[in-house]
Amino acid sequence: MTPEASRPPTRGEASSAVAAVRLEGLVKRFGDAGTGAGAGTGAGDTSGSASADTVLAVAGIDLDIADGEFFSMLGPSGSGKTTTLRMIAGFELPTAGRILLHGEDVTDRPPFERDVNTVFQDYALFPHMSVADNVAYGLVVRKVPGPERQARVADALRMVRLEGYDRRRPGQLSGGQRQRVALARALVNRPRVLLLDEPLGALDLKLREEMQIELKAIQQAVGITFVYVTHDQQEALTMSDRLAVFNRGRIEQVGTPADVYERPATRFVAGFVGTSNLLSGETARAIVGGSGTFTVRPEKIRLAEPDSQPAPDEASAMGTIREVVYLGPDTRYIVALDAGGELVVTQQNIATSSMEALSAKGRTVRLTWKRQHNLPVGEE
Amino acid sequence: MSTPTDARAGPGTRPGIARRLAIWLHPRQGLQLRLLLAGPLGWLAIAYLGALAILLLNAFWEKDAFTGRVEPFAWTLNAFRDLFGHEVYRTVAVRTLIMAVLVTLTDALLAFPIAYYMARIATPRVRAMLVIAVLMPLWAAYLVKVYAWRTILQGNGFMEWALSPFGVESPGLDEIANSWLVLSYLWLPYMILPIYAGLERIPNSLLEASADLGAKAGATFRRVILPLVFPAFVAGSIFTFSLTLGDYITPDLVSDAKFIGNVIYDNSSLGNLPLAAAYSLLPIGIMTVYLLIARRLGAFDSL
Amino acid sequence: MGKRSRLAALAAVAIIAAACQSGATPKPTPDLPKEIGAGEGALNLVIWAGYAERGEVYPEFDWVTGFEKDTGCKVATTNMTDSNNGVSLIQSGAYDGISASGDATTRLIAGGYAAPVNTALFKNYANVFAGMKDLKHNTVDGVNYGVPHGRGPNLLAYNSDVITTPPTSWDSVWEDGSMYQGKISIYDSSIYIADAALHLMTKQPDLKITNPYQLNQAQFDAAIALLEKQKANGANYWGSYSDQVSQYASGDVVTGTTWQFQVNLLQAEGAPIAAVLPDEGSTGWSDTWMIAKDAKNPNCMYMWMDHMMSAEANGQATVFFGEAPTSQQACDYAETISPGHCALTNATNEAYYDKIWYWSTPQADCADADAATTCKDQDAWVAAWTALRGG
Amino acid sequence: MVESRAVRIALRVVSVFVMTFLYLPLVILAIYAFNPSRLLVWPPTGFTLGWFAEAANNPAISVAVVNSLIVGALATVLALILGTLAAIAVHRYSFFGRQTISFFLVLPIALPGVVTGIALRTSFVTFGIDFGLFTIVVGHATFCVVIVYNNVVARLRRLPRSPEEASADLGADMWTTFRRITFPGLGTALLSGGLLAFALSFDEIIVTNFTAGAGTQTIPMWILAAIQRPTELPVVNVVALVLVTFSIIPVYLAQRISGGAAAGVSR
Repeated sequence: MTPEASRPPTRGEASSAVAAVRLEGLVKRFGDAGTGAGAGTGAGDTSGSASADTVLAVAGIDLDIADGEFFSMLGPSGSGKTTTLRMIAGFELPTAGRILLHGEDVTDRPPFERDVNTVFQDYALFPHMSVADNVAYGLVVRKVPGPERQARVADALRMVRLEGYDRRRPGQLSGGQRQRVALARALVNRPRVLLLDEPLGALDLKLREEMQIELKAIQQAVGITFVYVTHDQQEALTMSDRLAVFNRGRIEQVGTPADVYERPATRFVAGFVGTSNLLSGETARAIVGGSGTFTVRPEKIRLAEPDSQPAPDEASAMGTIREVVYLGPDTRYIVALDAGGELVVTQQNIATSSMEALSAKGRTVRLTWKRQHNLPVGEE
Repeated sequence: MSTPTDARAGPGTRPGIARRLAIWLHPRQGLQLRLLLAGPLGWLAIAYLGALAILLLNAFWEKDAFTGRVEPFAWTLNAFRDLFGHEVYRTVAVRTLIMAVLVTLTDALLAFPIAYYMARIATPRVRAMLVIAVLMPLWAAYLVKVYAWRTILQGNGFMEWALSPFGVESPGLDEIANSWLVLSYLWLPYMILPIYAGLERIPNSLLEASADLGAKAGATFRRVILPLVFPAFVAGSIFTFSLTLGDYITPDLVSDAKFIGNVIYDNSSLGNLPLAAAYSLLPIGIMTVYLLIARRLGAFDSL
Repeated sequence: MGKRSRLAALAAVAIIAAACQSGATPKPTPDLPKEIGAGEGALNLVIWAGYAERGEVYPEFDWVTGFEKDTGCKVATTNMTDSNNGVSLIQSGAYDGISASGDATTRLIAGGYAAPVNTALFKNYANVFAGMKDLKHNTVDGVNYGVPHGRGPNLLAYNSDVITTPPTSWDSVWEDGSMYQGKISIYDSSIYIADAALHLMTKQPDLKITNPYQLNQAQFDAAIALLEKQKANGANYWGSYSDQVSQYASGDVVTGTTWQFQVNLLQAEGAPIAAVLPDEGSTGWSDTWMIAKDAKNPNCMYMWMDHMMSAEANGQATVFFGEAPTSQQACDYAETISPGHCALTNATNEAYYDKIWYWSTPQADCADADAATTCKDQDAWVAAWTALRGG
Repeated sequence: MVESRAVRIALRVVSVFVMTFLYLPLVILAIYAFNPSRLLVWPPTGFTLGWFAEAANNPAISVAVVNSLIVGALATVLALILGTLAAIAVHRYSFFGRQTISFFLVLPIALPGVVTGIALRTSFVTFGIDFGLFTIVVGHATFCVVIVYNNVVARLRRLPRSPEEASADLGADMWTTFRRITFPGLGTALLSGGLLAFALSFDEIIVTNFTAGAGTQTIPMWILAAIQRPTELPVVNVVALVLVTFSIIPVYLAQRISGGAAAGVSR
C-alpha cells in the first residue's frame, strides 16, 4: 500500500464546508420511453430494439465529495459508476434526484454550462485537430484571447510532459501520449472538478502504474477535485483519498482506502476489494467462535506446522493445501479447511524457494492469524 | 494555476441567443427529437406518402370512358373490376415477378465470384481499380446503357456480326430474353457492391479458424461464408428485384414484352389513371412484403 | 386556384379587348379572344414527332427558329406516342397546345380540355382549302376548336429489295404469308384495331362493318381475333417512329403499316423502302392544332397556329412529314422544295380522301351504324390492346 | 489464404468475363460515336469527329445539361439537409417508431419509380402546381434523401459519441459542437452521399418523365427523346460517350474520399 492511500481524508473537508459534488437521491433508468426520448448511449446501450425493457442503472445515490479530494468510484462493470459520472458531467439526465456542484443545482444544466471537465476512457480526442488545437478547444469556444490561450496550452502540455508534440495529430500518438493530451485538454480549462472515466484502462500495466503516480502528483499540484471511475481496486486504493464501492446501482461503502480494505462493510465489498476469504455459518462458529460472517485478508494468515500451538490472541484452523500458485515475490496457497470451506493464504517468499513452495501441495497445515484480523462483515 | 473559474463568462454577461436556446433545449430531449424529425418526416409525409395516398384514391374514382377525366370522390371499384376481369393483368404480373426473380438470381450468380475476387484475392491496387471499374457503369447514364444494348441487339448490330460466323441470327429487339439480359446487366453493380462489402467484413481469421477446425473449402464456404454474406445478398436483391419490378423503359426499348411498369405507365399515359393507380398497388404490396422480409434478414444494415 | 386566376385573367383580357373595339358586333361565344396580344415568351406543345422542326435533322427544314425570332415565343415540344398519350399529356395542364388527330380532338373538346378559337384572328386562315375547314372532328355547333395542320393516310411500307412487285392490298400484313413471317411492322396503339376492322370490311362482308371505329361485340371480337393471328405471325410493334426506322434499316421487318414520314427518312438514308396506299383504302388522320383550355401562353399559341397555316411553315412541315398541305399557297411553297408534293399527297383530291377512314374515338353510342346495338368504347379498345400486347 | 489455386484461377476468369460484360456495351457506343453513318450498323463504316461538332452546336443539349446540373444540385442540397437530420434523429435518440421511420425512408427507393412518378404527377395536377424545375427537384429529392440518410447513419454507427461529449464538456453548445466536431466527422460521408445522390439525380429518367414540365428538359430526357429520333442517334452516341467519360470524376472522387469499400452501394 502506498502512503497516500492511508492518509486521512481531511484535506478537502477542511478547506470548504460546501461539497464540491453533492448527489441527492440520484436515479437513472435507461430505455425509459415515457418521455419519448432518451440519449442512446451509456451503460444501458439501447441500440437494440427501441422499446426494450428498462434498465435501472443507478438506483438512488447520495454522496458528498469534498473540495480538493481525490475521490474514486469503484465497482464492477455495470454497477452504475460510469453512469453516475456521466450524470455529474451532464451527458445523461437523471431520472430522479439532484446534482449540486459547489452548492449550485446543475441537474438540468447541459454539460457546456457546468464547471467540470472530463477525461474519457477512449480519450475522445478530436481526430481532425492537432494536439495543440485539441488542448485549445475549450479555450477557443469560450473565446479566451489568443496570447493567453497559447500560453495556457503550452503550460498544460508542459505539465503532462508533451512539449514539442503540439503539431501532431492524435492518430500519430501512442496510447499513453493520447491519455496525456486528454488530461491536458481537460485541465487547461481549470475546472473545479475533474471527472476521469477509467482513464488508464487502455494502457498496459507498467504504463498504468507510472500514470497512477503521475496523476496523483498532478492532482496534488493543481488542487482540483478529482472524481475517478475505475474497476481496478488496486488503482482505487493506490490513488484515492476516499472511495465509494458501487454495486448494482447502489453504493455499498464510502470510506478511505484503509477503511474499505480493512473494514469492508458488506460481503460484496470484502469480495470485490481484495481476495474474499469468507468464513460463515458452522465454519465461522468453529474457528472464530462467533456467529455471522467474517473475512481474513490472505496476507494476514500464517502457515504453521500442524502440531504448533497458536498464541492466545490468535485464531487457528487445520486444513490441507489443495493448490499452490507461485507468483515470484509471493506464493499463494489455497487451503481446504477441515471445518469446511477454503481460505487463500499469501506468503512472501523470503526464505522459501519455488521448489519448496510447490512441494507443499497436499500437505496438512495449521493456519493462524491474529484475532483482530478476522473482521465481521455485514450481510446483504 | 490561478483561480479555477476564470475561464467562465462572468455572471454579468448574458450568453448569446443561440447558446441560450441550446441551454433551454438541453433537458427537452423529446422536443429536440421532434425538431430534428419535423423536416424529414414532414417531407416524407407530404411529398411522398401524401402523393402515394392521392394516387391510391384515384384508384377508387370514376373515370369518363370518352374523355378520360377522373371525377374526384365519385367512388367506384371499376378499376379493380377491370383488373380482375382481364387475364392479361395476371399474366403480366406473373411474368414480371418471374423476371425480377430471374434477374436477381442471375446477378447474384455473376456478382459473387467477382465480389469474392475483389474482396479476398485481388491485391489492394487491383481491388481499388476494380471497385472504381464496377462503380463507373453504375454512374453512367441508365438510358445510355439501355440504348447501347439496343445497338448491340438489333439486326445488323454487333451481336449479329459477332455471332454470324456461327450461323446465329440477330435476336432482334422483341425477344423477352433481351429484357432479362439487359436488366441483369443494368443492376449487376448494385449486387456486386454489397456482396463485396459483406465479404470484406469477414475477417480472415474466421476462415482460418474454420479450416483449422477441419472444414474443407466447400464446407467453409457453405457454413461460414454464405451465412455471413447472406444479408448482403438480400440487400443487393432489394435493388435488383425492385428495379426490375418497376422498370418500363428497358422492356420497352429492348423487347416487346410488357411488364407491370409498362402497364402502369401505359395506362397513366393513355388516360386511364384509376386503372394505373389500382395496378400500382401490386408492386407497392410486393415491395412492402419484400422489404419487411429483407429487414428481418438483416439486410438494412448492409444497404 | 391557378386555373381559376388564369381564366379570370383571360376573361379580363377579353372584356378589355371588347371595350376597346367600340361598336363591335356581339359574338355568340363571348369568351373568345378578340385579338392576339403580346407573346408570353414561351410555348409548350404536344406534337406528333416531326411537327416542329428546327433544322436539327436537315438544316433546310426549320420552321421553328424563325417563328421564335419573330414572336419571342420559345418553343418546347413533347412527342406523343399516340392520341391517347396526347390527351393524357394535355390533361396534365402543362401544355399550351397540341397537334391532335381526330380521335383526340373530340375527346379534348368533350372533356373541356380544348378552348374554342377565334379563326378571325388568323391572317392565314382565309387561304385554307374549304374542304379542310369546319370538319366535324374539330368543330362543334359551328364553333371551331382549332385549325388544320395536314392530313394523310396510314400507308403500307415494304422493302423493295425483298418485295419487288409493289403490293396493292393489305393482305401481306393480315393473311398468313410465311414469306414475311416475323417481319411485319405494326403501329402500337389501340387505334390500330380499326385497321383490322377495315380489312374485315372487305374480307368478311357478312360482319357488316360500316365504320371501322364503330364496332359491336361480334365485329370487335373478329377484329381482335385477326390481330391475335397477326401477333402469332410475328408482328413487330413500333411505338415511336424511330423504332420502326431502325426495324427497317436493320432488316428486322420488311413490310407493315407506316407514315410517309418514316419512308422519307429511310429513303433519305438510302434504305430500299417504298410505300403505297392499298386499293381497299386505309385509316388515316387529319390533324388539328388546338389550344389548351388553361394554356399559360395563349397568345404564343395563337401566333403558332397562324404560323402553321402560313405557306412557308405548312409547306415545309407537310413535305417533311409527307402529308397533304392545307392551302394552295402551302402547296405552291411545297412544290419549291419537293416538286410534285401536292399531287403525291392528293392535297386537293377529296375523292382520294374518301377512301381514308380518319382516326376517331370509339364510342359506345354507334349512331352511324345501328341504334339498337352498342359499340365497344375507348376503354374497351385500350383494354383489348393491352391484353393483346401484354398477354 | 484459404482458396486453392484452381479456385483462384476460376474466380479470375469469371471476373474478367463479368468485367467484359460490364464494359462491352459502353465500348461499342464509344466506337459508334466516331462512325460517319447515321444508321447504327456494325461494323462501323469509317471515322469522323463530325458528330462531336454537331453535339457541341446543339443548344438543346447544353440547356438540358444545365437543367440537370441545377436539379442535381438542388435535390442534393435538400437531401443532405433532410437526410442528415433524419439520420441524427434515428441514430442518436431512441423512441417509439424508430424502426418504422427508417423503413419508410427506404420506401421511395424500393418502390418502383413509375409509381413514385405517377403519384407525384397526379398530386401536382390535383393541387394545380405548375410543372418545372421545382417539381423535378421534389421528385428527385424523395429518393436522394435515402441515399444521404444511409451514408450518414452508417457513418454515425462508426463514429464514437465521446468526441461530441468532450466538446460539450469543454464548453461548446450544441451548435458549436455540430459545426466543429460532428460535421467534420460526417464530412466524407456527406460528400460521398451527396455525390451519389447527385449522380442518381443526374441519371434519373423514370420519375423525371412524370414530374418535368413541358418546357423543361434534363439530359436523360433529351436522350430519351433523341433515341426516338433516328436521325439524332449519332449525336446521342457522342453525348453518351461524354457522359460516361465524365462520370469517372465523381467515381474517382467518391473512391478517394471513402478510401474503400462501398461508397456507392446504395441506390
